Amino acid sequence: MDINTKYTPKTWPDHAEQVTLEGKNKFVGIWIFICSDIVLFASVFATYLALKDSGPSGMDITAKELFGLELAFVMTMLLLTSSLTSVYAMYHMKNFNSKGVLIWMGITVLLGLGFLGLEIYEFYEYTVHEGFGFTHSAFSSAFYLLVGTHGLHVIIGLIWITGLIIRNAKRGLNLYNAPKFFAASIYWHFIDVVWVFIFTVVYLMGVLG
Amino acid sequence: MMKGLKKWRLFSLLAVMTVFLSACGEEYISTLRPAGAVGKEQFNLLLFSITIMALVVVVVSVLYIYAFFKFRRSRQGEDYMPKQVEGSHTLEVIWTVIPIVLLLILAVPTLISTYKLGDVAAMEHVDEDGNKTALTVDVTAKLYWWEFAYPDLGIVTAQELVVPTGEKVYFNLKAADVKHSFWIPSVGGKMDTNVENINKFYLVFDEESEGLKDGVFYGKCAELCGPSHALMDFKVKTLAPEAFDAWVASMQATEGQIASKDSTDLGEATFAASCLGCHAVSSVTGMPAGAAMGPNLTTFGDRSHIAGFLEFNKENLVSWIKDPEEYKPGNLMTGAYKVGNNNPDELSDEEISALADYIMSLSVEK
Amino acid sequence: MSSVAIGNKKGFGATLWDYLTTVDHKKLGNMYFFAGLLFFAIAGFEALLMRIQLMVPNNDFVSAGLFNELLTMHGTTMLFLAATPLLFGFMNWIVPLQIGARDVAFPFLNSLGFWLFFLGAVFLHLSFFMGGAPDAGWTSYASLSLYSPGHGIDFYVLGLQISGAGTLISGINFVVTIITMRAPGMTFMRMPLFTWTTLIVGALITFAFPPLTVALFFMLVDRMFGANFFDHTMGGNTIIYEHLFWIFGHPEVYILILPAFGLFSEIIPVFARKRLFGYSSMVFATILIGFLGFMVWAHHMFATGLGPTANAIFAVATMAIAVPTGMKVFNWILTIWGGSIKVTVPMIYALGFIPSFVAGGVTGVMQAVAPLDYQLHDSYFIVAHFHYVIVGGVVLGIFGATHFYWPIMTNRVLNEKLGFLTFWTFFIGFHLTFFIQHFLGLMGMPRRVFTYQGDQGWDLFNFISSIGALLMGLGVIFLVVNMLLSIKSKPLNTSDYWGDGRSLEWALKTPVPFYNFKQTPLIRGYDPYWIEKHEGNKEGMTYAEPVGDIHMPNGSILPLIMSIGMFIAAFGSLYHPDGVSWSVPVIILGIGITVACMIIRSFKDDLGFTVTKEEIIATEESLYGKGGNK
Amino acid sequence: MGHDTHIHEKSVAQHEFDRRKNAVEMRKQVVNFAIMILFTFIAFAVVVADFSPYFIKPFILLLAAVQVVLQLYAFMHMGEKHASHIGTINTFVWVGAIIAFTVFLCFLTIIWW
Ligand code: HEA
Ligand code: HEA
Ligand code: HEC
Ligand code: CUA
Ligand SMILES: [Cu+2]
Repeated sequence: MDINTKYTPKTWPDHAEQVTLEGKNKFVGIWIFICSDIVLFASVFATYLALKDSGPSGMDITAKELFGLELAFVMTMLLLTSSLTSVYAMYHMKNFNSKGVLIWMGITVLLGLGFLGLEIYEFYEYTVHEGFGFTHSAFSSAFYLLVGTHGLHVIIGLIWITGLIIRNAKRGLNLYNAPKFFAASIYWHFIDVVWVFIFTVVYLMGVLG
Repeated sequence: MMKGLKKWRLFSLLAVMTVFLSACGEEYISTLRPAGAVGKEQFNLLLFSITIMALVVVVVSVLYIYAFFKFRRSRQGEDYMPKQVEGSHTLEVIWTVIPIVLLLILAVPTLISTYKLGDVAAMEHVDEDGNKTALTVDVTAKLYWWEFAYPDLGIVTAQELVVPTGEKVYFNLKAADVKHSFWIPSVGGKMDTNVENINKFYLVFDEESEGLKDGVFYGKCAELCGPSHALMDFKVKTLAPEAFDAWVASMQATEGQIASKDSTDLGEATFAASCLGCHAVSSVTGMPAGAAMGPNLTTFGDRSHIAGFLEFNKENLVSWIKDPEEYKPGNLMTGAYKVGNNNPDELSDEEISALADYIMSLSVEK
Repeated sequence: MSSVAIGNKKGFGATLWDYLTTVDHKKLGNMYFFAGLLFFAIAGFEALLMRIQLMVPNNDFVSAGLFNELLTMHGTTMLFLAATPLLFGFMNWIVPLQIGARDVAFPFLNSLGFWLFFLGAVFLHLSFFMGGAPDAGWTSYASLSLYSPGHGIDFYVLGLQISGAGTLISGINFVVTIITMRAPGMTFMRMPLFTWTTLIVGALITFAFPPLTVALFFMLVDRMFGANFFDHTMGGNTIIYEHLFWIFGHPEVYILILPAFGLFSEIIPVFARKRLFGYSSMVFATILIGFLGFMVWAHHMFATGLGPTANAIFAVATMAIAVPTGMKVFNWILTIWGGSIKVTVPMIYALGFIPSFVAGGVTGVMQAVAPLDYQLHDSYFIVAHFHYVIVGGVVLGIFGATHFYWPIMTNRVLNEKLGFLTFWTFFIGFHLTFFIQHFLGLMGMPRRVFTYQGDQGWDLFNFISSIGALLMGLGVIFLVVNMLLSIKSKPLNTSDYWGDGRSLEWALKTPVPFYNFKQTPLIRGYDPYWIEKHEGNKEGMTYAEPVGDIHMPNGSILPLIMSIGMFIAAFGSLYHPDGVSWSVPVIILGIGITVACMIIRSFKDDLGFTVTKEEIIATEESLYGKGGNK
Repeated sequence: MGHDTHIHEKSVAQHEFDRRKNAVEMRKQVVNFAIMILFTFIAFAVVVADFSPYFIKPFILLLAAVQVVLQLYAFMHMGEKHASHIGTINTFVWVGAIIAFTVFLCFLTIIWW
């Protein structure tokens, strides 16, 4: 594959991200990685459920009292929307519109940053104002580790996508970077998938008690 | 006819296996010479499964040795080109179905026994007066020693479990520091003592331990728990029900027994000064199970071993008190007091000798 | 870039640099193999020390604390740092050849995987010199490992975390390679069994390592950053650790045994000169074993007190695994049935494997009988079981495959006489060591004891067992001598060394050029090379393309530097609980190095290089003389 | 590796057709997105509305499951037949999901006290 080949919208192949062997490898590779991440999150989730509300004798903070829904709702909306914007980016990639890819990826990053900001704010509130720090109890450790692992994925995703944007801002689309954008977008969707479970299991079911 | 023959083979195999296996090991520690209903049931499962497994191994080996000798290249000729067969559905089905059948046969007693041995409902049964009908022992495993409390009898002992024969004895198992596992090989299988919950199970002791080599069954810690895991042994004394009741009565009678600082006995006085903080000399302590810092020494004179594994004599006891670390690395008695002949706050040789005499005299049986 | 420097001798510095930067699957295969061998010797040596200590009752050859360290390091090293890398060595070497690929899917990650594994392993072993090795057993159960003072457990957690990341990366890499890079015509159902087992093992690694990562990470934050996952006074629960560990741990044992099954499935047909019997059922059984492997973890926890329902379910699920395994055993026997068996060194390993493994497998089924396992658990019976399956299965597989693939890997051959001598010493030693341990267990001897009192009826058997272990050590020494002698011997420059090769790798002439096949072969059926041979194809293979330019990946030093970054970060967090001021900066520095490498990597397009047709022809001639590979 | 890409110029008609196809597909994605948002709303709403937990818990879990399947098959293209090796990928994902689910279920039922 030649990185210098210049494409036009007309010569740009369908499924540009998968026409080269490297592209196929990236595509399959990111999926297998996601499979392993599924089990990773399952383990952390299972631990969270086992340790929910448990702490030293006399612990007074429970999920029911701790969690609010407003913030979780806003965060969910931000992340869901960012999923859609990255689909838009992929749409523009299909049409060989590299500007569109960059812009929509950029919006995705902004939404992701918003999500991350709210998450940090939430952690700050819990730690400082509620006295619910990481070492407070088994429950707090499990909570921060579960949500934090997701947050870490968000951070990695943001760095990755930002890197791609900076790196490819000037060179347009080609068969070398198309798979990279595509893999990053799949990864980003996966982050959203995990969040769907987090808001359901941690926040919604937490509020139910 | 065929069936009869097979059965006959199975039984003779079983018989040979029984004879062979039960010749193995010492009576007071071997799982192959079970001395209680639970152990017997597990031994029977062992025989049963080992028979099936022997059958499998024999069949595989015969097939394989036959194939190997028959189809050597030296016999087939250097240029012989075997037929390249792909497989055979009939054979596939046979060697899928037969193992499944064997495993189903094995699964039935497995399931029955699992539920049977896991059934501790009787622990909660009470008679008309509200007294528990079954004997329960609270076992607390601690770094390298065992505490046995009898909550319904109000007594505590350590290192040597005393139980009556002929009835189900129920156990509440718990660890005070790290995880251990409670195992009396010749009486029945083990169960872990966890730190966060209480495990329950039962054992049955059918034989009196009187006639055994040291007069006791051997118990082991079966979960790695630190440097002295290998030495975290305990002993089990099984008594006929009347003897057990007598033992309980004399244990209960030690209520209020205490070592006094003002005693004329140097051993007792030293003990009261240096040791009483951790070691009780009364079996009725009123402490919650697992709270004691060191083994209860009320029955020390009746022990067969020191610290669970050392031969019981004064020499060993003196050396133990002088330097427990030497015997059980990492134990929690080390460093709790000072040994030496210089300062008044150090235990001198004379004091230690007196101490040894004193604690060896503690007994409920003599 | 396209250096055709093969043939002309390189200086030491250049060779070293080559190995530090290589992404070639064959060189990485060598590196995995020799690193694995090194750790096998270390761990085996630790085993010998343990056996010497246990030779007689009340021995004081090693202290209690040291024994626990040896025990832990023996188990950990053998499983993670010896057996796994040795198998990875074969996977790296053979799988791309078997499927006709030029390299693996992600050569850069392949190298990263190796370096992470290796530096994690080195980190773990540094513990011996830096205040004590881990001492809570290879399982490192939470209550004891939280209690354990010093840094031993921290070394364990961090070392395994790093090398585990390497293993995970390599596992995913193999999966992708096998999915996307098979030569034209190589459908899934034409893949050789070793490739199949590698695929399934890759999947097992993909699914099993995350729970280990999570468990170790919980342990890490508990010990180093004050979290409370396993501290029961703070609401934590140590049983979670046990579950997570075994959700990983049980698949791990199949990660070890499945490749060995694959290797034997390659060896047996060659020396029986007969197609593998029941290929499709072998594939099916492999998949089934892999899948069921995830449903049985609690059989290691029968004595934990999960209650009869859990024990019953897991007991039955465990027994089920005997069925697919049995299918495999019978298929192997039926492969030699009606064949023409030549007893070579690889074959004798295969022949020794069958009864040994079956004996180990059936004791596994006995342990699956939950009520019986209350007696067997944590006794020497378990030690006997798993050494029977591991040594009798995995180690015999590795040794057999070493002899089998040595001609491809080194272009030399191992001495046959010495090979047989190795086999018999090791094999007899193995049965002597471990058969008798079944009885020790039944006679009430717990495992993981640093000593035992005399007169419990165990003295003689322990003595015999230790003698056996010494014999095994002798066997290993013979093997090492054989390898050293062989390296000095004359190159073979041949193909199909054993004469009855069936799968693709035997079509290649040795030494294998760095691009493997100069033309991608066309696969026309199962056992492609056998097919071509028996249709009288003089070319060796039918090819899918004319000789043309070959595109190959560039080497890179970055994987090594990235791994060093993780290594440095690990030191920072190791000393974090000591409250030293430099710990956090060092963590940041280490991670910074790694991230910087990633940024460099992503900001420099790595397009690989092209080997032109002329260069290929020149290489072939320098390797095989005029005419090249014919 | 490598020489598997040659440049192929589409006809105008083909090009126009592909663009339209992409646009239609994108509209479908927007609909999918709307459904997800709707589901999220419903999930939050039933919790806020304080129905019986016996109803809410399974219900919101179901909503979550549907959302996830939508994400996987719509946004992440798991349903696209011509994507490379998608069958194998599907197998892997579902096996992963089954394993994850088993772990989950066991922790919630038989192995926990
Ligand atoms: C390569 C490694 C390997 C392999 C392949 C196996 C295979 C099996 N193992 Fe083993 N096992 C270990 C490595 C391995 N194990 C290790 C390391 C431990 C200890 C960990 C620790 O605590 O440190 C362990 C512990 C262990 C335990 C826990 C014991 C305890 O601690 O209490 C159990 C319990 O069920 C078990 C069962 C099995 C079973 C049923 C199989 C089956 O897969 C075996 C199947 C094979 C056969 C059965 C033989 C061939 C079949 C036939 C010929 C068909 C006919 C057979 C029948 C009808 C029976 N193993
Ligand atoms: C791959 C796995 C594997 C392998 C191959 C082995 C191989 C061996 N193992 Fe090990 N073993 C385990 C995995 C393995 N083991 C595990 C997981 C445990 C449990 C740990 C725990 O409880 O936490 C264990 C525990 C264990 C115990 C139980 C300890 C205890 O519970 O107290 C014993 C005791 O006999 C033992 C012995 C041996 C012996 C004698 C060998 C022999 O086969 C070793 C043969 C090899 C050699 C002897 C090497 C010889 C090399 C040299 C002498 C140097 C050569 C010189 C040069 C290269 C120049 N092992
Ligand atoms: C820190 C509290 C502590 C103090 C003080 C202490 N011990 Fe101990 N002792 C222990 C513990 C803990 C053990 C169990 C050690 C083991 O087996 O690991 C023990 C064990 C023993 C045993 C063996 C018990 C048995 O049942 O076999 C004897 C005897 C003993 N101590 C005597 C003494 C004497 C005498 C003194 C005073 C000089 C003393 N101890 C002071 C904690 C203490
Ligand atoms: Cu207590 Cu081992
Ligand atoms: Cu297992």
